[in-house]
Amino acid sequence: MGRPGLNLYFAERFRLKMANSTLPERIRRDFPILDRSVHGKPLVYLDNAASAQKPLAVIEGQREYLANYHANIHRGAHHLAQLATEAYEGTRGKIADHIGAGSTEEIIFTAGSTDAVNLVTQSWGRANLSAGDTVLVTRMEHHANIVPWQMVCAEKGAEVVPVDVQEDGTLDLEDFARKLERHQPKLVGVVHASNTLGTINPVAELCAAARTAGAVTLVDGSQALPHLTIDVAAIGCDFYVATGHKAYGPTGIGFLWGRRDLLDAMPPWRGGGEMIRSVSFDGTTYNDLPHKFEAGTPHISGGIALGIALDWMNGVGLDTIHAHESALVQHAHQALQTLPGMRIIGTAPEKVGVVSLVVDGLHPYDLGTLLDGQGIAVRTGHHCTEPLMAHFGLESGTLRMSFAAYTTREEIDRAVIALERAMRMLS
Amino acid sequence: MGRPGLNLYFAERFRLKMANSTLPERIRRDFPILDRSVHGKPLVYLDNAASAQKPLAVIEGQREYLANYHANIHRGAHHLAQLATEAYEGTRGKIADHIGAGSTEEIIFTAGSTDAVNLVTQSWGRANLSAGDTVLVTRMEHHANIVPWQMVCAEKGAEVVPVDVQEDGTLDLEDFARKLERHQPKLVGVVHASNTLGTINPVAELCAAARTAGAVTLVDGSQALPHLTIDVAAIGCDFYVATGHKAYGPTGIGFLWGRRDLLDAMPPWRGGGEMIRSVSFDGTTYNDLPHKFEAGTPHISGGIALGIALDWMNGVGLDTIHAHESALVQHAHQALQTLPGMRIIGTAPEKVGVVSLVVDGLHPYDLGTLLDGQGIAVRTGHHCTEPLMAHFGLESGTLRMSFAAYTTREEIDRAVIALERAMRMLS
Amino acid sequence: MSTDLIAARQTDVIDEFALFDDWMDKYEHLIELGKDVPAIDTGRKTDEHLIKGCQSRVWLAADAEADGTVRFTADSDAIITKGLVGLMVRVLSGAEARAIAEADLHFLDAIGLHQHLSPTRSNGLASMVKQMRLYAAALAARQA
Amino acid sequence: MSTDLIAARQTDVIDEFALFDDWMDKYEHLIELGKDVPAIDTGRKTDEHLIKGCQSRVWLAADAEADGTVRFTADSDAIITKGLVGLMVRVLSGAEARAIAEADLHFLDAIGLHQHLSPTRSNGLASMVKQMRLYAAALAARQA
Ligand SMILES: Cc1ncc(COP(=O)(O)O)c(C=O)c1O
Ligand SMILES: Cc1ncc(COP(=O)(O)O)c(C=O)c1O
Repeated sequence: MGRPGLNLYFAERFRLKMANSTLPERIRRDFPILDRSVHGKPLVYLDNAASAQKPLAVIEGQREYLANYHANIHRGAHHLAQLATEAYEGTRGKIADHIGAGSTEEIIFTAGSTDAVNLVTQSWGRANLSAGDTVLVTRMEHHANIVPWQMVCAEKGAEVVPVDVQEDGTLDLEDFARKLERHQPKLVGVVHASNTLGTINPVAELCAAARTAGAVTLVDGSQALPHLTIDVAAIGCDFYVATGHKAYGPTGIGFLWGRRDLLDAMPPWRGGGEMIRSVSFDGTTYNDLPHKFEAGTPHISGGIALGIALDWMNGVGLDTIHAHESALVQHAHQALQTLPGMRIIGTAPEKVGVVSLVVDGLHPYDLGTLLDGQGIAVRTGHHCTEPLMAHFGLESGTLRMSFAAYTTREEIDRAVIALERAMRMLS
Repeated sequence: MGRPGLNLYFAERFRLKMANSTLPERIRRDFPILDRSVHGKPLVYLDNAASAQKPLAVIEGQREYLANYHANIHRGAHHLAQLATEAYEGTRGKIADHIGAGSTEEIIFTAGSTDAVNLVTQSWGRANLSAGDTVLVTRMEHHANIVPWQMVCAEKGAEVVPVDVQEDGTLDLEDFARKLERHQPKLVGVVHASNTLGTINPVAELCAAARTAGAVTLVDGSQALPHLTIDVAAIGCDFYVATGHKAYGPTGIGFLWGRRDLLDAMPPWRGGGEMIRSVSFDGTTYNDLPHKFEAGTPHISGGIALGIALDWMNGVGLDTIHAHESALVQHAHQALQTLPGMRIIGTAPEKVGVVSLVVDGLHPYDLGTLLDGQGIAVRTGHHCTEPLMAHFGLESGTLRMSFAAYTTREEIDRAVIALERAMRMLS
Repeated sequence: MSTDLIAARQTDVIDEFALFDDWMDKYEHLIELGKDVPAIDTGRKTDEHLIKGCQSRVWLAADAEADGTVRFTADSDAIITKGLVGLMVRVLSGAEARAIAEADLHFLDAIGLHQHLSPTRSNGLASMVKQMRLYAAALAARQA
Repeated sequence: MSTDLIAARQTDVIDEFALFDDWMDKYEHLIELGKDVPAIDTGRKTDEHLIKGCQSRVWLAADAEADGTVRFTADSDAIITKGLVGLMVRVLSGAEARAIAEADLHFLDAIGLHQHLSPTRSNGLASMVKQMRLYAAALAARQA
């Protein structure tokens, strides 16, 4: 296996380097891709909210699994199946520890946040929503936490109602309280941190209010996992979803955490191998948690590598990462404000490493293309938050820079200079 | 990128080696895991029907993606996003070519076969089945092609009816014709090759009869993809599903092929990013094929690596692989029949590389455990085909040896000798 | 033969871009072109003529001329897309319907901008070209 | 104290298996043990006592004795599982309820068979041990 060995090796390197250098210097060499160039310019990767790059430990851990102990997991009596199962199931334990879950049985592996929300809408939602019911979400939700609710609500004759967002990109808490009161929603869905605005929502407060109003709560932690310490018990939510690839892990793997009694009461969603106890044409019975919700061969290398990614993040320390990124956001805000016609979308006091912007009269796509030509990777458009863009009247979306643990101030400076050049070229 | 370069390199090696050596000799060095040992004995991996091992091209291709051009795909205006998108979408084209699909828009990426069948049951099934309808499947289906149908049929008041299997493991074609006639099923689901028996079903014939009877057809090609040349037009089915990890690709990725008019008429299943055209709280519209069915960030490395796996298989040649495996099956049948109390389950004339067996009075789990102790990886149990096991009265399932392109005669001989030893120890 | 016309125009564009070997210079030129593209008549900048890419929007209008050729006008809300759209119009507009439908459009590749034609780029350009060809093909079929 | 009893029995088993350093020899011994395990009373080999692993099946019966100890009998349809089940019974049966509930069961690890205790092994052993402990814990709680 060697995976534990590999992790120890990395943990050791961190400890040695922590003492005398700043975060990016300590960790950048763990990310081989950061050394590459694009269009002949050194890459500046500021598209981390779309997907973070992977540390060597993750890349090598996946490789090692494929080259040394790949086998289909569960039910295999042979040694490789045992090794693969232990590694994969090991991640379930790491996730449970990482987010303060009561037990590993409450952690359901999914293909990502989107898949996790769909599991909730199609299993819990179809069983619990009926005509006239309301699902309350925020106007800053990612499409992944809107569309699945629209689909199940359309089926059931229920309604999806959005809570307003204020000018600075914070949630309108009065509107939240008002709509909670007025609509008595069956479920409240809220993004922990917005992928477009960076806003960190007061999820514990929101969930407490929702619970008092009798609503079940779902928190979308896709952007929180890479930046914040998560404790589902402290948040007090009923469901929490996240995705691996934004948190230094692979794509195609994520998880749903759910309160055990809710999960137990929910019908299975996908059918197939693994999720059954016994199958016959006279009647099929289903497996216990968590397998009840996990049909078919999972993304094994992804599961294993997600565990390594969590180890890597915890090795660096989420407080360290969050402090670093907060400083970067401050720095970016300041630097950007020196440019003419610049408008930063999302200036909440509490933000993760996301800076969205528009420039008067210029199209984000043009700006993004000209940044790409200078080696700078940013994302432009609606960032899968069209209702939010409509709310701010930004039909063409924004240009978004988003940061990770390895992002440097110098990279942000280079991006700002490149942006200035792009603005000159376009006007 | 380097991926195309890598493939060329491998293709070149094949050509050089083809001339003067047999298949496993030519390709075994492409599979690093085959050199490892288990419990101090050299590994003999005969669990390929559960999951095949990965060639270096696949392992290195994934690594290269993660180390050199990882980014979230689609909608990204920057260079890395472009490279990743091209590689991922390139696989869609390779799949379409590989199975004779009319267009790439008919290829929907899924998490595997299980996920693909669930897409059909939850989208097509929920829209098209109603009370009193029948879904006809075979008694040799994998749970993945039974349970999802049971779930949607339970919801709709429809019924799942199984077609019988004969003593030698071939499908009872008379029973098929009879049940087609009697039940007038809305859908016929049939496994292309059985993962437990090895039986290759006459899918073209079955689909033609089903179509004449007015049924929509779904073929589960999970075990066909690694062994047989597939042509969905020649088969004449409406849906075809398969999974990557049995065909030398990664786990967590597979596909659904569907007839375009059916796919076009089907409602989306999972909601979220990618699958939408436009989202608002007043109404959301959906994207075109294939994206309509692909919500959220996909398993990007898996998609890229699946394309490499197909290239690898085609480089070796499916006819070569199938001929090799057929010879192995013959050899295994002969060698096993020398052992006392041996009963081979599944002796159809047309088989893929799967040999299931039971030994009088001995438990498959005991045999499998003692094979593992001798370095030989096989699978024991019901292989996710409980109804088939019940049909044969095999409550404890079978011991299954399953072969791949790299399996040698010597490995089978070693397995037979090890089995003999295990039998001696147990009696 | 207006196939030759399209080929000649592509050569023209390729020669024009050969002056720039730096990526940014090329885009600077594209932006200048974008600024100079005669905007589509405002009367035609309507939803009917809209091609919705998810990054930028493109408007395309096509007119069949009496002599069997097709005249295109196009526009975009993003200036780089507009430059690209303008190049496409410059190469194809005024050619014969059949020639447009069958044209081998290699110039974007040759000037190193082929990535903008990728359908996954979502800038609307790929859909626009598809629509130009479909329109021309339909027209050519009617003429035949 | 029957914690010591459990510890002593584990040492016993460990010593016994120390004779075999080859994997196959160890399993040979386990099989012999499996053959010798007194089968569960056929009257108790019922669904009520069945623990369904998906690879092999295990039956477990537990009886609370008047002196606060628990007597287990167990069986399996697979001989290796039966050997393991027999070892577990040998170590725990007749010990005090509390000691069973709290026992540190390291002997399978020490003799290199811990993988059989993995819940994903699906041989029913892990579920059986869980059930033994639950039974003992419930009994100990009632006694306290
Ligand atoms: C015949 C057959 N169908 C379906 C499946 C399910 O494939 P997956 O688990 O990759 O979804 C398998 C393999 O497990 C299989 O052999
Ligand atoms: C806030 C938020 N929610 C959900 C998602 C969806 O994650 P995934 O695409 O991995 O399912 C994303 C990222 O795309 C996100 O930023």
